[in-house]
Amino acid sequence: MSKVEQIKEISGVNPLKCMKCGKCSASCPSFNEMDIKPHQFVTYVINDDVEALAESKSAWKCLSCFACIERCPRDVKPGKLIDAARQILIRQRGQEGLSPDEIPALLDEEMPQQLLMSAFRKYRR
Amino acid sequence: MKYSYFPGCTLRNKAKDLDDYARACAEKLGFSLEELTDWQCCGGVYPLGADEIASKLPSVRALNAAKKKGQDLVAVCSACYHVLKRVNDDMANVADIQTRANNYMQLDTPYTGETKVLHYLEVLWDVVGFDKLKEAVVNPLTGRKVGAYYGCLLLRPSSVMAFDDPENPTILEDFIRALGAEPVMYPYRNECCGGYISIKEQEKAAGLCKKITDSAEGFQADCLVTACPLCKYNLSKNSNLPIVYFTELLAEALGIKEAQE
Amino acid sequence: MRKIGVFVCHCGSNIAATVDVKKVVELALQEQGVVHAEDYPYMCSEAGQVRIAEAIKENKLEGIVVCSCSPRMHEATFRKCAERNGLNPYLVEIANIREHCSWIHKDMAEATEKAVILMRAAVAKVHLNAPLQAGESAVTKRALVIGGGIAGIQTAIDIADAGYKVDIVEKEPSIGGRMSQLDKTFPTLDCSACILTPKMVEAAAHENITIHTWSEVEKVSGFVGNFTVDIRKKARYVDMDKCTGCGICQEKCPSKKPLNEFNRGLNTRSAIYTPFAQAIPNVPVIDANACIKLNTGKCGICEKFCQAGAIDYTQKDEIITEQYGAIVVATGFDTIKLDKYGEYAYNESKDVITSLELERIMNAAGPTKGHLERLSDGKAPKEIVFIQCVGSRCSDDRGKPYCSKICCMYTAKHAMLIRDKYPDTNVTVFYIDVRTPGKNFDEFYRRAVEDYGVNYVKGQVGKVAPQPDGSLMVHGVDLLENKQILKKADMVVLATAIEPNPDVRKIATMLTASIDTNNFLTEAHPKLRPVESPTAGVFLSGVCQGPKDIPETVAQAGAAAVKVIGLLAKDKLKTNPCTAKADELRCNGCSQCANVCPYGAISYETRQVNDHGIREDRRIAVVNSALCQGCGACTVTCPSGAMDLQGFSNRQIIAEVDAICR
Amino acid sequence: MPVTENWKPKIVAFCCNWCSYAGADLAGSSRLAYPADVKIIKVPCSCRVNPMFILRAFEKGADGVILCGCHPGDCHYSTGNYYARRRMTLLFSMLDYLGVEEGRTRVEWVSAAEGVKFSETMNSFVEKVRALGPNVRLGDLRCKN
Repeated sequence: MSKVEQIKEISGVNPLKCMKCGKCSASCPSFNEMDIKPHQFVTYVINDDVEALAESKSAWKCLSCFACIERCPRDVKPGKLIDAARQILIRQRGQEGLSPDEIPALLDEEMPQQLLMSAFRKYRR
Repeated sequence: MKYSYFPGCTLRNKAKDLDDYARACAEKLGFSLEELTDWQCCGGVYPLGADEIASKLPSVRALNAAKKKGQDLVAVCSACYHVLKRVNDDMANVADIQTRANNYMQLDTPYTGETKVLHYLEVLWDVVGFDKLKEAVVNPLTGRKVGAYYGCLLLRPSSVMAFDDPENPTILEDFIRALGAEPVMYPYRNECCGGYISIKEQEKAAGLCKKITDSAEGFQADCLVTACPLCKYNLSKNSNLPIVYFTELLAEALGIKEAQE
Repeated sequence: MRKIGVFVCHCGSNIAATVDVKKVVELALQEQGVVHAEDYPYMCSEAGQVRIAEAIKENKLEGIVVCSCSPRMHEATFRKCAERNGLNPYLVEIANIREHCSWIHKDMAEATEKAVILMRAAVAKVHLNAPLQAGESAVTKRALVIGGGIAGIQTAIDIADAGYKVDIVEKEPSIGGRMSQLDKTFPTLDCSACILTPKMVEAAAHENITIHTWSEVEKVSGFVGNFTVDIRKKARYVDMDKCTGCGICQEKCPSKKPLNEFNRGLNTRSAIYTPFAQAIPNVPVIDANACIKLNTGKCGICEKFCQAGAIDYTQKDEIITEQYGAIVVATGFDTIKLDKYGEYAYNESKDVITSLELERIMNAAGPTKGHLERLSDGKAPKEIVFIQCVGSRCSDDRGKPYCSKICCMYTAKHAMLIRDKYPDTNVTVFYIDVRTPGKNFDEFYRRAVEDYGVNYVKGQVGKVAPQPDGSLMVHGVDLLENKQILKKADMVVLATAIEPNPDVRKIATMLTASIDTNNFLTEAHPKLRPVESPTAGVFLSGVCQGPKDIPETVAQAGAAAVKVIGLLAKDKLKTNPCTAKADELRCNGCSQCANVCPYGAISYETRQVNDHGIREDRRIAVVNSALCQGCGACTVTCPSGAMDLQGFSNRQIIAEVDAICR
Repeated sequence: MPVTENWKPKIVAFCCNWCSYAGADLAGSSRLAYPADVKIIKVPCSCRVNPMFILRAFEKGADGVILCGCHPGDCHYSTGNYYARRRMTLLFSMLDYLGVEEGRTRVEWVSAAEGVKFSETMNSFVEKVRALGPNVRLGDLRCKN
């Protein structure tokens, strides 16, 4: 299965439903940190441009706040596509977004367990 | 009324307040939370991928345990509530996940989403009733201007969460009003605080939190209430505005907080 | 054994590419009674029909089967062809091998096999078809138009000008509809009232037009040419004949709380009111919910001040019954509710408004007397943001899947008018696409951009956030610059999707006219019969059929009128001969058929019958073929199997079943 | 009858002229495929379908029979589909009693605008009948060659 097919399968999203209105990008709190913007992400999947998606930082910038999923008028769910791309990255060894050695330096006194759990889920297998 | 209770990892230590007050207030309001005996962490985030089964199993176990007890399952933490409710929806409506999860679990009878997942606030709203809650208040928070901070996880995606209007929710405002305080409406109460990103990108989270707290302060809020330990952590770290758990506010109004202190 | 001819159409390649037509012909010739079979590229063409004609004559055919497109498309064509050539038109059957076969199957062997079976079923049926004669029914030379907006008014005027009587039924106190609420019209910017009012006056003054305002259609029965309609004339509490329209009652009325519907609820009106100054008729109505006198018995101020003595608190709703030959639906549209679009803060901020509300604000008779001001604080907005496609083009459950069609143009109009009148006000339009197909439409939009400096941004808005200082923070995106935009605005205008008037569902049900999933009325054919409903005698005018602007609405209104005139010009209509018929030997007069008949077409008479030599008087069901519409409910209900439906008899349907299961 | 791999069910679909037949036409013009096993018989209204027709179809070897009409409230003749619904409820319970599986019969409301629904309905119905295999209950031996 091609990477794009995998992304479609994991996300369960049909990117062809997109009408390119940009409401996802207008709603995205991480827009400025993303090199490939949410609405572009959909187009990249349509165009089968996996290399660009793999090199992009965007997969690590999505906060899973679901604002794009909530507001998308076409039920495209860009957030699910981005998360699927992230899944494909972390399923390849050496591609994780966080290594265990980094963690001690990041901890602080008040940090809730929930943050560590969530971060592990988002950054690693 | 007895409910199965899923406290979640954070409520066991860093957010002990959230948990203690929730239980104490429940007793005072006439319902009780029976903690599931061997719950496992929900994972903090809902696994979005259609093929992620293993990471959904802890939630399925909790849901099935509640089903066996014949009770609704209550969570206080927004993230636990979010994950449990969405996994439950998958188990009820997504045939592939349902089959594969049940294959793993090897239960006597398959679990197909029978348990009702409730947030503590929903119990207050639907079962206790905010009018009854108002009557139970001994220490009304008169004069306090409280902003509700919903964040993402309680509300979105509304098609599954069905918690409140995803853009203009009112349940926390009604709750604040029932406690005698004045709710402060501000537009960013459902915008993201940054969530897990704060582990690696503090500045990013700081920017998002500032937008939220500035807006709340602009509308004259004295403090914000939240149901999520991670939201509380992010917001507190990046603002001087007091951020409190909704259960703490509840305990204060019910006169439990002083008693415990 | 009847002599049957089978004609297999290629429909170009539509059928022949998937169905082996030669094979169908070959196997048709093996069917009982089939003496002739042939295929041809276009059976419906002149040349195709000539072949049918020749075959009928040469082979003395007593029935024909055409294997072609849906009978909804060309059954009438082939029936006429048969009739011209001396064959009763009801001895024609269509096997639908296009829509039901070649278009949905890919495998040729499979499609051919199915086509053959459909052909066999049609052959089996046509052997049993009876030659039927269409009856005749008279046409009531009067039309009903439901809805008194520009669509209804134009249709009524056109029918009336042709010399036929027309009644308009309008549920509001005045005719005029949505167009009367508009300030200016695109692309010419002429004032809406200035071009509409003369039409309203013309309709009111026309000797052939009767207008029932404050009235609703209550019940419809009958059929094409002969509809009977009950109209509820709601109590107005004002005598239409006595009232002079002086307006003093409205001035003096102490109940001033009700929201003014005409101004989209942006201000209030009195309990006795005419919706707008140019209302027709210029006779007020009393809002019974708000009237102090009607609710408490006290007050009576309007009566006291009315010099004409026109106020009548004792009026009751009245039902009138009228006969019509044709009915035109012109029920128009409303904007969708925005409760599900919380991100735009429509319910949270008074300064977030719909475009229709902006029309009222811009209108001199509106809540702000035509001054562009914020409804929250009365200040003049300096920064206005328009958001397009709010609720249009959505595939989620919040909005509508269709394009509302008018929004791009009216937004350009609003933007241009604002920039013209208030040059220091900035206007930004967030759009997905700008759709301007129409005469002088794109030129109009370009003028907004080039001459008036309206800032068009390709992208959508994710959120409108009311700020502590009363402004609105618009969180949008510019897709061409690929950056998020934060724009502080004083007013946000939402190009809200339009939807058919919610009442249309009720009306369509009464008329048994079909309606689509978006509540738009369905046309008899989407291209070739766009102003007719599939229900004979029911016609469509304006937005009830689909989104339209004013010129299109007026054009369609005229087209609907032409169709009505064509119907009313006939003295007699051919009736459907596929009606029910009772076998007098089997009928036992039990009345069960009459109980299920929706048309009251079945009555009973006592008649002498000859039952195998025994003569006796029996009570027997008789079907009035002018009233029977041929549904067949009675045929299944009949316990003795006496009732049968001509054209769809038990034997015919069983023959089809047998052929399919063979 | 042994189920062979090439076995194809015989399915009769009664469609009312105003809604469902038009819905089937729309499925066709939208090129929405469904199995060729389905053969449509046009009736003016779903209420024209005599339970006898359905028994006849099973007797003659049909493996499934589906009746499609206008949505409740939308019947061209106002009330026909209500009669059809009541009659079919009775008939289907009797067929069930006779051992004709529930999945072999179905009533579905399909409007003229629901080409997608028509196609989806036929696909799911055929799938169900295929899973049930050939109908052996009411087949009249006299009808076999």
